[in-house]
Amino acid sequence: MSAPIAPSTTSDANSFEHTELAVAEPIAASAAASPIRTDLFDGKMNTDELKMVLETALLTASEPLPLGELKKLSEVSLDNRQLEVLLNELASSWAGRGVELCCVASGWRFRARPHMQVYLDRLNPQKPPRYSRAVLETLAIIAYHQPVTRGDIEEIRGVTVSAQILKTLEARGWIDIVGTRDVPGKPELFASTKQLLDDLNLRSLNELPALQDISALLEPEAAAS
Amino acid sequence: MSAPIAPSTTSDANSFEHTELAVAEPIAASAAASPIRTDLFDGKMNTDELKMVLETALLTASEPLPLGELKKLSEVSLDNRQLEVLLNELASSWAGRGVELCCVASGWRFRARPHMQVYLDRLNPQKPPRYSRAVLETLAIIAYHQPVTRGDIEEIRGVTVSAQILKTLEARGWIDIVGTRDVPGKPELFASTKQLLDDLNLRSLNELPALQDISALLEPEAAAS
Amino acid sequence: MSDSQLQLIPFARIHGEPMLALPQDLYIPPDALELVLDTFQGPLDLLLYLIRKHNLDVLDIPMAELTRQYMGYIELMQSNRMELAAEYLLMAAVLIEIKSRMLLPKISKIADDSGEDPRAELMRRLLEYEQMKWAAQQLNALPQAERDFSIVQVFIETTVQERLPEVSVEDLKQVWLGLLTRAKNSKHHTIRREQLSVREQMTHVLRCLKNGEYVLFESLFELDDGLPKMVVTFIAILELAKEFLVEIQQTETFGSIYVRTNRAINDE
Repeated sequence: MSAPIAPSTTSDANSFEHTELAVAEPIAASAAASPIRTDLFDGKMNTDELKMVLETALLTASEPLPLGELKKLSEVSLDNRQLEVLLNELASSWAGRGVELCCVASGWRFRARPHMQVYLDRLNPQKPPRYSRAVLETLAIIAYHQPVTRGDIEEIRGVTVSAQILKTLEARGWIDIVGTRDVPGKPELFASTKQLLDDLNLRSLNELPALQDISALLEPEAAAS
Repeated sequence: MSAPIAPSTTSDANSFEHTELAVAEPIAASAAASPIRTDLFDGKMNTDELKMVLETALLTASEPLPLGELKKLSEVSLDNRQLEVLLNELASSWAGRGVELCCVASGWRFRARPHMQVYLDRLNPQKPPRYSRAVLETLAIIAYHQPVTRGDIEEIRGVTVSAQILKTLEARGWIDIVGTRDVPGKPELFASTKQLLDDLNLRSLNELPALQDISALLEPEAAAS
Repeated sequence: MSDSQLQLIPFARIHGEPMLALPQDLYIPPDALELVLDTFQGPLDLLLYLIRKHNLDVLDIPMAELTRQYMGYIELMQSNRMELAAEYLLMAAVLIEIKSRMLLPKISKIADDSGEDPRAELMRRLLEYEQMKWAAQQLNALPQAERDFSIVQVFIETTVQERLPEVSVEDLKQVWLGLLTRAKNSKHHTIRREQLSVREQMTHVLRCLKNGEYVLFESLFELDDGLPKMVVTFIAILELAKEFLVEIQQTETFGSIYVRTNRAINDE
């Protein structure tokens, strides 16, 4: 009932697969016997077992999992640093495979490496639509100048911005309304979302391509403002 | 273009990880150099590379992939048997992990092993469904007042008891028919089962909160209401 | 083919021929004008195109030349009765205003705007727009989920472990309490306090009799159960008989006592 799982004693790296097998077996066996097994390891779930659970959770998750969520998988309480060590080890164990574990804005997730896409496209020939220049420029202005109103975007682009453009970006989950500016008309303020960063496999806005520096070209006053 | 898929020559199971790493490296390197790589292997994609592509496709697919689809991933034409050999090898390489590759009616797919569910549930603590008050009251009457007929239950609850409620509890294995009462219509007598006691973690019905205790609780409350 | 043509994406296709660059003399075949205009995101984009195409310095725009070229476009659009976006006309006014201000002698400058170049605002807008235009291209070049890479999501077979509603002892107690309260309030009937073990044993006895056969009275008792349990069993059998749930038979004095369910009798 409470047979503790002994920590793995084999240190030979080559025997990894075997170690894992030997450890995993009792889990499967006792799982069949009792549907309630949170107390199975009696707080003794070892590192390899925890990594297997983390891996499974990350492989099956539909969204990136933040550290706070991943911590729930461990029976012992882990701090962020300890958890990140494990996640980095897990990521390394996938080196050279078609899939990799990445850290993005909303958390950790597995993705296929981009160079695999050419094969995957053979199975799924239809691609998501490519966005028009108007949509992309609007997105860039929101991403780099956020929070901005529709008026701000129109000011920079020099043309009116159709509601359709903003709707397209909202529907994709890349922008959302974060408030209103306190001026007459109370225009809505748009900002980019974590989803945008996730979809670009980025952790933060800092990782967006750096802008060309125009302030140096302009007057010092303009640069300062 | 027609290089036959040679069966893996390494027979040492322990060297699996190493083989894979060594093979996978050039792919990643050349991928970075060129975005279009369908012709990269010039029809010489080897078994391990093909397995990596299969693995990636199966990990990212939202539906099971039939053999016909999976064949599209290979640069050399494979028959079903050859492909299944590769898929079985791939499945074996996932032995002892939280996710497994299996063949279902519509094709091959990865899935989380059922025993991982208990961990994954920690991430999505969905509230377990609850029975309606009608079901719970019926169960309570049967548990405390057995053996009872449907008429008895209706008399106590003051409303009719639908057949569905009794069926729900019978299907759950918590009540069953233990006889009939010798009155016109010969109504069936319901009683609780051992299964109910097991599921409530009780050894006998005596361990249900005693009626006396309840009436003690009840008096002040009833007086108050 | 000139060098510049190689770098440009075709603006439009006219009768199937790719149009890689706008003609030097600004002449645009009438049926292509609309397409050409579609490729510009607005007046700023058109101005940037003219500036870059003619290798003009954004920081020292020859206003006369730029205005002349820009107006050429506007006239073309109007002569083709195209619906001209208001922004293009507004920009024309801005350009003419800047040009006229630059023509004014410097001494006649009225308000002290610290000698600011009348083109400064236009320059700033052009550079800022160009920066965003470039950023948009960079963003679009980043690998994008679903377009350039796939997300892993392994199936979870949730149906394997269907979650059934759970009931706790506490639930049952609360519900029973509720029922008792209701019964007390309505006073239509009373729920008797009973030894639960008797009820439990009644069920047990009924189960023993389930197949309808006569069962020996003694066999309903288990000696191992101890005296209290045997007494409870005895009371349970009497209670069952009282409720006409079982029939107890003894065919001769001191003979064996048999018990069977009334259901068996009724089935006969």
